Amino acid sequence: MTDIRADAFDSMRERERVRVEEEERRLAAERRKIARDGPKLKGEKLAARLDLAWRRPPGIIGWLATVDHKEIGRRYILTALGFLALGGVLALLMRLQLSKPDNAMIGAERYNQLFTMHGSTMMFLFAVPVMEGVAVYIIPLMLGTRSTAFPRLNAFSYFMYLFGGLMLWGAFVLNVAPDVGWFAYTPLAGPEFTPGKRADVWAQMITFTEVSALAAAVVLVCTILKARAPGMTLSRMPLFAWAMLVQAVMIIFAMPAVALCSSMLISDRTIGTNFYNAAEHGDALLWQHLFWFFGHPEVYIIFIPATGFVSMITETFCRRPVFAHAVVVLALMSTGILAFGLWVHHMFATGLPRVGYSFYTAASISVSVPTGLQIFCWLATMWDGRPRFQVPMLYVVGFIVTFVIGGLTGVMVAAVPLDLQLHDTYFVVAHFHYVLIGGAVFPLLGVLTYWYPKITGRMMSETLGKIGFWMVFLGFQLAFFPMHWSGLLGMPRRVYTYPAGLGLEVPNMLSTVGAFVVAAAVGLFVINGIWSLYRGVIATPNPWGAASLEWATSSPPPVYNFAHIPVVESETPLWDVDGELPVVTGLRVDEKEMLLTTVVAATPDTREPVPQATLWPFISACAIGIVFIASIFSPWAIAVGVIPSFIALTAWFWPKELKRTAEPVIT
Amino acid sequence: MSSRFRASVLILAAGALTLTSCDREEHHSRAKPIGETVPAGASPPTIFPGNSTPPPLDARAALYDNNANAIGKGQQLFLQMNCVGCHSHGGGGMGPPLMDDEWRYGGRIDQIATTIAVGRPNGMPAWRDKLTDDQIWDLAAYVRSLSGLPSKDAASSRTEGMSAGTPQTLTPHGETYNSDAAQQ
Amino acid sequence: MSLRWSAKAAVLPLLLGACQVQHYQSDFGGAAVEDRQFLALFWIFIAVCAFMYALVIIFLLGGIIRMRRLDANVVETGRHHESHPLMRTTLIGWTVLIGVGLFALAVASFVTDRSMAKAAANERLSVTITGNQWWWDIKYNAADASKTLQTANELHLPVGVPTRILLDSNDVIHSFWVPSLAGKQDLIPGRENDITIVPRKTGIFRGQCAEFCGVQHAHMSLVVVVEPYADFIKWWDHQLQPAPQPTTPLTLAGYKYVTSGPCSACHNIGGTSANGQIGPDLTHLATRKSLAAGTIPMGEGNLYGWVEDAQSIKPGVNMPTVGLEPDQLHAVVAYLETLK
Amino acid sequence: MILEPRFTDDLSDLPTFKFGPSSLTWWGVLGFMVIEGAGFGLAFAAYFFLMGHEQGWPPEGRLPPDLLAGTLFLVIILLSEIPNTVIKRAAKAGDVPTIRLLLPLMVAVGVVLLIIRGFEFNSLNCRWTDDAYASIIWALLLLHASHILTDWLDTVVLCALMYTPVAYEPRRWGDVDENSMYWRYVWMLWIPIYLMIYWVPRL
Repeated sequence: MTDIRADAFDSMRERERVRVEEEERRLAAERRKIARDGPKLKGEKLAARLDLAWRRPPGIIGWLATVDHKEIGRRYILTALGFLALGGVLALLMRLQLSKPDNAMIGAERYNQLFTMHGSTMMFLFAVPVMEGVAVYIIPLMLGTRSTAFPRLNAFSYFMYLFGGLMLWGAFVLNVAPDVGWFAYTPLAGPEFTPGKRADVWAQMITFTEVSALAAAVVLVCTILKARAPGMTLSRMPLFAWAMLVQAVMIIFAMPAVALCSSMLISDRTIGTNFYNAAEHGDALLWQHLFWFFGHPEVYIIFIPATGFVSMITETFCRRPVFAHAVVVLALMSTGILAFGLWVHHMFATGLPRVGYSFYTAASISVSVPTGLQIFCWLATMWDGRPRFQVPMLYVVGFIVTFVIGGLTGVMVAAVPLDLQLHDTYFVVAHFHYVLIGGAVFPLLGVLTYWYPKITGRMMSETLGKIGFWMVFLGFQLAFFPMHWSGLLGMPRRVYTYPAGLGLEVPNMLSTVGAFVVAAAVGLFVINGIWSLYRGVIATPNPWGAASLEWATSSPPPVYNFAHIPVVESETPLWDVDGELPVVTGLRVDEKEMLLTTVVAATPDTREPVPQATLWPFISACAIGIVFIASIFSPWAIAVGVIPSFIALTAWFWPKELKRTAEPVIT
Repeated sequence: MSSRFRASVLILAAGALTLTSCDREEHHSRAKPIGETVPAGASPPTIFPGNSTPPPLDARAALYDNNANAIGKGQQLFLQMNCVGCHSHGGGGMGPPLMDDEWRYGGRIDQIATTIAVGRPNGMPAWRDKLTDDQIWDLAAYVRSLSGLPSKDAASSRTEGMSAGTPQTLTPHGETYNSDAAQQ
Repeated sequence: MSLRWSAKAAVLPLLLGACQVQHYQSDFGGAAVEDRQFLALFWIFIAVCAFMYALVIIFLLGGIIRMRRLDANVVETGRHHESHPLMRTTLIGWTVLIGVGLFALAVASFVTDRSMAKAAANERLSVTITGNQWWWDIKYNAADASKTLQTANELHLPVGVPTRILLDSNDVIHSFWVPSLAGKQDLIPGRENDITIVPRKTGIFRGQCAEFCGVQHAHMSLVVVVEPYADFIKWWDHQLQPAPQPTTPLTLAGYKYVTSGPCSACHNIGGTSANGQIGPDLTHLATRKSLAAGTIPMGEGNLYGWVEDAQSIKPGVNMPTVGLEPDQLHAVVAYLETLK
Repeated sequence: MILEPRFTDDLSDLPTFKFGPSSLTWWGVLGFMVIEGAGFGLAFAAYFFLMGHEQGWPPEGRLPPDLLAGTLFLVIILLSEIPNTVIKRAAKAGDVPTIRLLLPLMVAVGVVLLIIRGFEFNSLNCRWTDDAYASIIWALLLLHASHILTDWLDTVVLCALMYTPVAYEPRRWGDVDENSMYWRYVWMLWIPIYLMIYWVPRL
């Protein structure tokens, strides 16, 4: 009996095998007929066919369904600059309230909401996303490829970020804004001392922005490791790509810490767990350890891309590659690793054992060595090159003058005896604005001017740019240098007012004036951006005469970035190419396809189909967003919400038509 | 460019639609207290026989009922004024349980406030002299949240102190988990 | 470039000259061993950092000044892959310089830390400060229980005597910080922190809570009075006495109202029936220099304002608006002023 | 003035899919495994941080979780590695019939495990509101339960996909291969969690 069933089984397998072989032969024949780019198909004809294959459907549906990294990058940057403006307005209101002692312009509760929203907006809704946005736009162009890896995940990441920002600012409008600080220390942020939903809204905003940042980090790591142009070995990779690789890996290790502790805070506040309840064996310091384990790498996650910006601007405007490329790369990596070992310097006043503190003093001081080396390499590049002080280079000089002051005050607050006096005073407020505005916003303004022609096809105005630089530079010094002084005079942070007679009147008034000058300068930058969109000089593909690959394609680049994938033979490709750009050919023309290369040597490895535009990332972001918002009010929202989210994610993964094609296509 | 412009106008319009500010989170530390809860001397009409309509709700009910900050302050006062001594954490003991929905003297917030202010027979002290109206109404808001009358999400899930119920892990298997009132 | 330097140079003296440095609440007070050692270390760090900053600016200016020359290693001259022969050695020199400089600073910081701990070794006075939302509960611990003193918002310290302050909190995290005396330490519920201060200069100083603790974090300050040892003992013994009995009919009416009304639910007045433990101790309220945790100076007008309507001075404070009639208010304030 | 292209070589015969680090989704799955690993690592750190405060762990008088359900879960999930390895090898070899045979088995194993997990929550002998010990144990078990659930849902979708003609595409074998790699990661994580929940309180 068994053998009949056995051979029935064999014959069934036999028939299956024959059917599969016959289908293989049919597909192989079809494969030979696919049109590919190359010497036979190039120039205008190739451009038209590639544009047809890569273009997304028009209209609102297309806008929501796009997976083009350039469109998503532009959206990230514009949304982040919008939140910068909103956060800046909050800063101006705070400065008005603090302009004179015992001011009654803004009440205590409203002021606490203002500084919490200012901190959270700047750190979570502006700084990290704008660096992600610039990277998502520029990295594929700089690496000489046609798209990021996982473009749908990229679109999903933007929508999660947008919904997180809208939820936080929606809550602000509905008078449910968090008022416990961007750090939300328990037990103040705990269920007893912040009743209602304020701290839950903050914690859910963290969940949104952290999911978005992690998704974007995975996209960037995979793009940088797998999608570089052939020949671009790791040692020939531009410094901005190195900076984004280090930043993305830091996000992958740092963001889960804040995800875990904010989820634990929400569960403490809604279902009554006791993680941070000292009376029930919990510990208020557990929150501080987990938050700052994320908190300190977070500020390096914001700063390291800025070092990438400075390296690219310095290279182009000094007309030579950055001095000691390997030293800068090693400095980036060691900053990234050291950043995880020094979070306790935020907790010097919490009474942990003093010997442990001296370890963290040493670690915090040592993390400034790699950054000091990078500063040396930039200065050496200027010394050895012929610097042209156009607007981006001015911002680099402004960065060096400002950031080094911030770095040195950072070394000062790393020492325990000094930090016990300076911690949580306006001295620290001055320190971190020097390293964040000086260290990240100045390079960002410089690099937005630098890559503006590539993104929009027009140059920003040089005169408006120079005026804007001097205003933001001098306004910044006027606004934040006096804060060192008010901090030393005993003004603690997060106070909505201060008594007269402590000598704080003059520094605070100067800071307020300076803040308005900085606001005017940022306004001028935005006007310059909008005006140049219509009136700016038409940009050539390489207006600055730069070396990296993003300047090898037109401004603004076509949907498919490069007609043929370029080949890289040196660190500074466009400077070492004698008139003709070496390229490889053979990618499909009728469907979206990109080239994957090996991780270290970047030799061509496989041809990867690029997903079509699809609405599912947007729909999944909506479904998961609703689950996050509803889970503020009841934990059952998670149990119920898993179903629609699972359906949306499955539909995202499920191929549109279930038949085999000559070469795989992701629809 | 145009579709992006249209999208941004749409978003701006939605943002501008500022809904009425949610008053559940309103801090209202008023300077002047609103008038007396109960005119001195008059006993509150706590029982409404069949057809007579209940008196209109006091003006302050809207400020305190289901207001997260009032409930939070009430929770702290409940511990500070040692209401726990008789009512324990709402499970009842010498005093009646407050978590159930039987209210001898009325379950509306103004009735509970009156009960706290004038006291009740069988041992409920009069707090009118010891607590101000503000505090009495905060306590009343918290007591109502104990029985979950207003929406659950305005009340906080726990205090920063010892948790009220006995840990389940101390009760051997099989016995149902119940509040410590039954334990005593 | 010169414009940038002159602007920067103009701003600095304007700042320093404009405000005379008060020693009442500032890191430059130097009224205790800890703050003096802070200042010493602070100036060492400022000196080393200024030197390093000068080096960076000189290097930067060098790069800017040389921008015009023609024989640079740039793309235009085809030598962009070469670099100045001395640059490598300068890099190594720079690294060594940074390493040595930072190592020296780390050692200086460690030495200062150890000497602070040594100076505060044998404390002879123990005080327990418990943080509450927006005021300080101060308890002087003594060997025999009858001598322990409970007061609030005003800390008296004997000059020259190392005092160990134990820090705890009843609600959220606060931070005890008197800049003229010493660095800050957090008051964390469920943790026993401590700080030791060795005052060297007598005088009145002001401290402020330095960890965000809620709506009125800005008004949670305290007055610290450093006085000679004899005066301190006289102050302590006086504070131990119960509150003086009211004599005039007005203060008697005030006494009656305070002990029977809502005040007694939260406040404790030694020697009377008012023994609430929730609010600050008022036994010798009139001897203190400030009201509402250092927010307003002690005075009859301020007493009227605070008792009548605390919310308008410190909105959101836990002291409720009692709603006194004018005559009751006069009586209560008259009685409070007798609590010397 | 875009530079004229100089054609070097033609890549039209490059494969469209390779197993292992050559495939993009392999790096994507690795990225998410590292993210979850960082999250679990910090949850373990929180567990030992809270444990560091106590004289006894669990706090005095608390009963540690019952062993039965957890150990049963461990045994079954370790046994499930056998079909998992067979599926992984079949995926590498492109043997679709074997994959179609064993994936439903993995789905069934997933269902059994989820049911046992329900009993585990019941055998913890504590409610998450009792104290920090109970909260962190419930958190660890819930995190791993969500880990099992997401991978089980992924296996269900993959199993459905393998029953369509698309199953003969090499990319789909890569998906099956990575799903098996992820399943290995799931039970590797269960071992430290199992020890922390069931055995550390008994030390």
